[in-house]
Amino acid sequence: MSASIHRLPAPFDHAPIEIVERRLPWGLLALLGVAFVLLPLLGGDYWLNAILIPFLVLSLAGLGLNLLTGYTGQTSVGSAGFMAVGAFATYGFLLREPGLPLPLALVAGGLFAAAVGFVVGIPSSRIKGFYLMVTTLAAQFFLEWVFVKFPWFYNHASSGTISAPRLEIFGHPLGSAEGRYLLTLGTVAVLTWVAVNLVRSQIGRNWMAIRDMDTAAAVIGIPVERYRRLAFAVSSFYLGIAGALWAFAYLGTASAGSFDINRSFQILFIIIIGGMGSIAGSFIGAAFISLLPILLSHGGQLVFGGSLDAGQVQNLQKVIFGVLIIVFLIREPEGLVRLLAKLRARLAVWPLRF
Amino acid sequence: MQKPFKRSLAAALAGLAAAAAAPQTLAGSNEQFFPLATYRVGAYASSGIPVWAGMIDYLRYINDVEGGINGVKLVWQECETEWTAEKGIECYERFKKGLNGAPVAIYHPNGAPAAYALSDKAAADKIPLITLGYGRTEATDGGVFPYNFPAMLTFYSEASVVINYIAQREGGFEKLKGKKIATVYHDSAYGRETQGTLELLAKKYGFENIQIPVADPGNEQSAQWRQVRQAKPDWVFLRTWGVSTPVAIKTAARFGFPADRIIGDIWASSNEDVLPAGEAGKGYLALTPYPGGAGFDIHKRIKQHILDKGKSDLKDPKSFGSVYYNSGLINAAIAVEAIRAGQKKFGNRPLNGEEGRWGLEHLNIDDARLKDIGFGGLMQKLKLSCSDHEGGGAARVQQWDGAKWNLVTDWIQADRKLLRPLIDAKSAAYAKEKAVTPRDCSKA
Amino acid sequence: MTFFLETLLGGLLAGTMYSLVAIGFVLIYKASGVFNFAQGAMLLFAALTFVTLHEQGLPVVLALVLTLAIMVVVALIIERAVLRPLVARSQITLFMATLGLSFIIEGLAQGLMGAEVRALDLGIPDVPVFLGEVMISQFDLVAAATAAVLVTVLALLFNKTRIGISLRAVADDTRAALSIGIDLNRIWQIVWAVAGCVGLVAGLLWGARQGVQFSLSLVVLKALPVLIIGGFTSIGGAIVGGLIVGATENLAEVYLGPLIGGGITPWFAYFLALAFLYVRPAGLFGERAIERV
Amino acid sequence: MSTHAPTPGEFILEVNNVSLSFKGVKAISALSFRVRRGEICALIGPNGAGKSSLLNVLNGVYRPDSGEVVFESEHFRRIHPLEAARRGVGRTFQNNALFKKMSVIDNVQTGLSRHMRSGFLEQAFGLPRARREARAFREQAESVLEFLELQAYRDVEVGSLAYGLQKRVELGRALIAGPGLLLLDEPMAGMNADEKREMSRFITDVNRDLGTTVVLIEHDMGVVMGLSGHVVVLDYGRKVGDGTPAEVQANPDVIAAYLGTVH
Repeated sequence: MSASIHRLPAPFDHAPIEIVERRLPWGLLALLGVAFVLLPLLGGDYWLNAILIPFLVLSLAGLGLNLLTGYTGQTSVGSAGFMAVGAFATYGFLLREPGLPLPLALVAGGLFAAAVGFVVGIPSSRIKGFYLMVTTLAAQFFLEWVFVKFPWFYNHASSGTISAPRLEIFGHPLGSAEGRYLLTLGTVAVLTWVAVNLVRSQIGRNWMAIRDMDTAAAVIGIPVERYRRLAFAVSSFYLGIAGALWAFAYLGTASAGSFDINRSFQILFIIIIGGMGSIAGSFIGAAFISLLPILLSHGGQLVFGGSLDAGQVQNLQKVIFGVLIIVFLIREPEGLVRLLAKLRARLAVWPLRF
Repeated sequence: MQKPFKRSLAAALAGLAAAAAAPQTLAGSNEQFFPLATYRVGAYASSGIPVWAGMIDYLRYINDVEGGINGVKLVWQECETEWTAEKGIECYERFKKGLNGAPVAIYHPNGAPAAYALSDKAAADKIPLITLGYGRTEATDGGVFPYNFPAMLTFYSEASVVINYIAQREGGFEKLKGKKIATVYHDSAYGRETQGTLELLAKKYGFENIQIPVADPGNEQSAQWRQVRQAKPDWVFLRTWGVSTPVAIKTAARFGFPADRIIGDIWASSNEDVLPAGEAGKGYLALTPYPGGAGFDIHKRIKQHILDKGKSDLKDPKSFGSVYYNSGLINAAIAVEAIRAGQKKFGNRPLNGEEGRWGLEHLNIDDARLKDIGFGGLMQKLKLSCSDHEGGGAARVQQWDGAKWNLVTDWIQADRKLLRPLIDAKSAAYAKEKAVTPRDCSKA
Repeated sequence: MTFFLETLLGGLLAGTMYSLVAIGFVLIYKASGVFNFAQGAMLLFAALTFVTLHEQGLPVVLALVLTLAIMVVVALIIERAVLRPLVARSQITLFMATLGLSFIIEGLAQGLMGAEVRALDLGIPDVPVFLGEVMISQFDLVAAATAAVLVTVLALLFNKTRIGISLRAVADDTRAALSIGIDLNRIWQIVWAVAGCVGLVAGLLWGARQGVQFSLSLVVLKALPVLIIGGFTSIGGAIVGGLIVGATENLAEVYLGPLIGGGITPWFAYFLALAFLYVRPAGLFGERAIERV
Repeated sequence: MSTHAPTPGEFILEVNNVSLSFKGVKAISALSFRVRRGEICALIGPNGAGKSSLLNVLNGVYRPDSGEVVFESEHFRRIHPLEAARRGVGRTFQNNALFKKMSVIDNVQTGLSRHMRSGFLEQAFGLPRARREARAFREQAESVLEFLELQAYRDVEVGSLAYGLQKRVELGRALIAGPGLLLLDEPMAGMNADEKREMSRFITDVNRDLGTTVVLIEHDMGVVMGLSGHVVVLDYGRKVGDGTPAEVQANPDVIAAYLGTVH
């Protein structure tokens, strides 16, 4: 049949694509340069440990959830559960396979999370939308319970916590703030690149098709159930690796409690605020959600000094978050990323440009 | 796609540069910085709030009345952790470099998650952590954990104290044989920490050791207490935390289990734990290293110099002398005394973390000293060393009469020799897993 | 055998506490198709307001009335500021909005009235009574009775009054209801107000049991499986769902728990809910929506 | 009513007394008809005659209560939508079922899913084969866009397009997979005369150039008569007429049942 398609007139120009592909790298390279070279040099412990590393990990988690929710349209509030799987699995591999290099352990952990995600995704063929969310909630609680309950997962430490084994890649120790930062950044960079490939591929298009209208997707020959489950698996893979990084590159230790329901909500907010169905949105949302609290409490300290009741700042913060979420849902359902795009559009027509 | 991301990141970084500038240090001041990682919001805020009041009031008292520690004034700043590890780390990173040149000698993580998350970081930064009544029990072994101080009472000792108290009540250890002791615990790292100890003690004394978990948050416990009722234990050791404590006490009453046969642990021993239980809490027993009550010497002093002068951090004066308020006092006092000890070696100046640790490891608060600082009866003798980061290991049992706590025993000492092997085994395992070579404490 | 009976009975009674929370959800879901995650926060807010007012020295009745008034105002604000702008958006969007809402309410509640735990004594004797061998908690009996009264009142409200009838009309077919001139916004206001009052009742009972503090808002997580089982659109379902969850949860913890380590209550109810979802995707009493191409 | 005996393979599609009902309400009752390979067959009939339901049965969105569908001389009790697509049944919907948040070209490309050969990892890591395939897909989409004169809108979000254009995009999405049988549900609904003329041109081109068999639902008798060589008339789920436009128009039942009631 495709032969007959070729009887149709030859392709029109695909200039737009060419432009897109030619334009992208520069901004990207500059960004990566700053991230990989400048920040480690100028950063300092506080920045790396307390701001950049968590920001990157949350971005990765947001990215993972975005693949599931933003691109495939299946809301999940079980993200933290999958993060936990990744963290504990990676720990297990490093502990019981001492020879295993860190990157492989991370991937293995991710795959493990992916498998769990796949299983959780199985009902998605029968249960839809809001009810599916309940499945993920159940998974969240169940996984939390598992990692509290069975000491094997945390090597029978009576504290129930797992702590980072020596982080090193092929002999280079990554214990320092810079090391852990670079490990995180590297992982996030690679996985982001993969995600971009995916969402621009046929697979990505199929996901979005299912999101926008699943019946039609089936009618034009997209195996809806399989792609739904695939989305669950991929998303969980990302979340799993994010979880491992959260535990080892950021906290340095973790227990089931580090991955509770609130973390799941936090990640959901990241993509609501940042932008559903947008890679960049995940990063923007993460930046926002991890920076706002710090800015607020710093601000609080600067303004009120020691006399300030930190609790009130926190309450205020909660309110601000809540308001923002609602405002975004009402005014800009596509999140900050869309907002910024509009801003750019405005700047583009700004007289000074011409 | 990347464009907006870059843009916003740039903006965010710019915005932060200003904020992050705040804790930068300028050297050479004669002040000692006390970072306060607090939790005033979230599920556990209600237990936290009095603690900070106690700490701040004591620090203020040291400044105003004693003119600081040998002339070194104390400064402090708060940072909200919501009892979470990540915010705890953020606060620690913000504080560890000190405040305007005033160095950090001792850090209170205030919260188990943060304590675990910080234990390695702190060792790397050479800042000692005091985790009074929480944190890694095996950190008692200062050889492996040079910068962790689970001072005064670890969960192991706590369990031992409870058994010793029960033996006391039953009239001797031999009477324990065949008794049933049920532990109702918050199903978490904290809750399970005593299981090994109780097993050991159960073997040693021949009582039946029943473990019943309560899942977080634990606001519905009929199932658990129905199990208790079925098992008909002689005593219940209650190791809950936050809301699960009052619910436990109430539910126990609903199932007709007498409150005076329940012994709460450190984290189930405060006014905030029993007040919500109302009537049901009458007769409830609890062990504590920092008994409640405003009758101690230090309270008289603080009342005179701080409260009555309206300088107190307490929002609700009712909780003056509450268990958690007193724990704040004791936490602060230990730090202050450790710095004093350190100053003996390093001179009367602000100390850094390493010097702070030396101070802690040479801390020796005997009865005489307790009397001078007004903590007699409120706080136990405390002698720390390289090989023993716990010291004391005793607690008193108090009973709630519906309005206040009354102490019903003197200090009950834990059977620490018996437990030490457990601790050494765990610290050794940790050393192995993390490939750390223990310090030789005979040289320290 | 007695023990089993006791567990079952106790479980059923404990279940009514869940039902109390669930009813609030059902009301709002029926009228506006919103799964109101903020219900838990409203619970906390209501109880906290009441206790605070009471501590200020107001007599119980006055405090109660005042709190009710406040809850109504809150409902009006929510309807105006959150629901109206989001009308006709997807369920998930609305759900997320209520997530945000719960943040706001919790923040305000604790910011304004403090995070300290407050004792709340309703003067309900909380000592066991015996039916022959079987032991029951008086408190639970009172809670169950309250639930019964509440349901009767609501039933009357919805079956006898004009508001109730127009509410049912809205629930059945929003467009039709609008076409016969029913003011949707007003219905929403009323329903949210009623839900707020139900929240107060539930908040007081739960508060009396565990003290009034932040973790009150966590009971929302208990209500979700109840709703899945009972269906989001049926008050009767909420009751039955609550009973089922309460009973099975207790039986599971007591009989199944010891085998697999106990502490299974947080997720057991959800797994039960999933099982139900598979068999009856719209719950026991929920009306099933037909998918249209 | 076809005048002479069928030769095997002459009919691409046969419907053998298919019945369908929703909650007891009959939508289609014992309906049978056949579609010749390469023809344009129009289903007409008043609203609620069961036309759309029939299309939904044909590509498996609905399961008929009884009867069978024979496609490419294979018998189906119920064909699953996926299966139908895989066998080359294309479909557009009455009120467009496009992927609203995606660009025009992406929408069209989704139609190629069943031709996708490169695996997950290949696409994830952008390996050569996946790249080649992506380029090929894009070119096919480009040529379809050009064929349907949609290049101008290639990167526009479909949701923001005019109704008529959306119909065209949906046609493109069905077309790109190279279907053997194309089911069009009111492809010209809500169009003005010019748009209708354009659309009919596209349909005839598809039918002629690609040899695609078309089954379409249409109300505008003028259009139908001009477009299709074979008309099936439905009324209340029953077939009341089947034949060439001329035959149908002459058929008294049809006049009674349909033309009579036409507005």
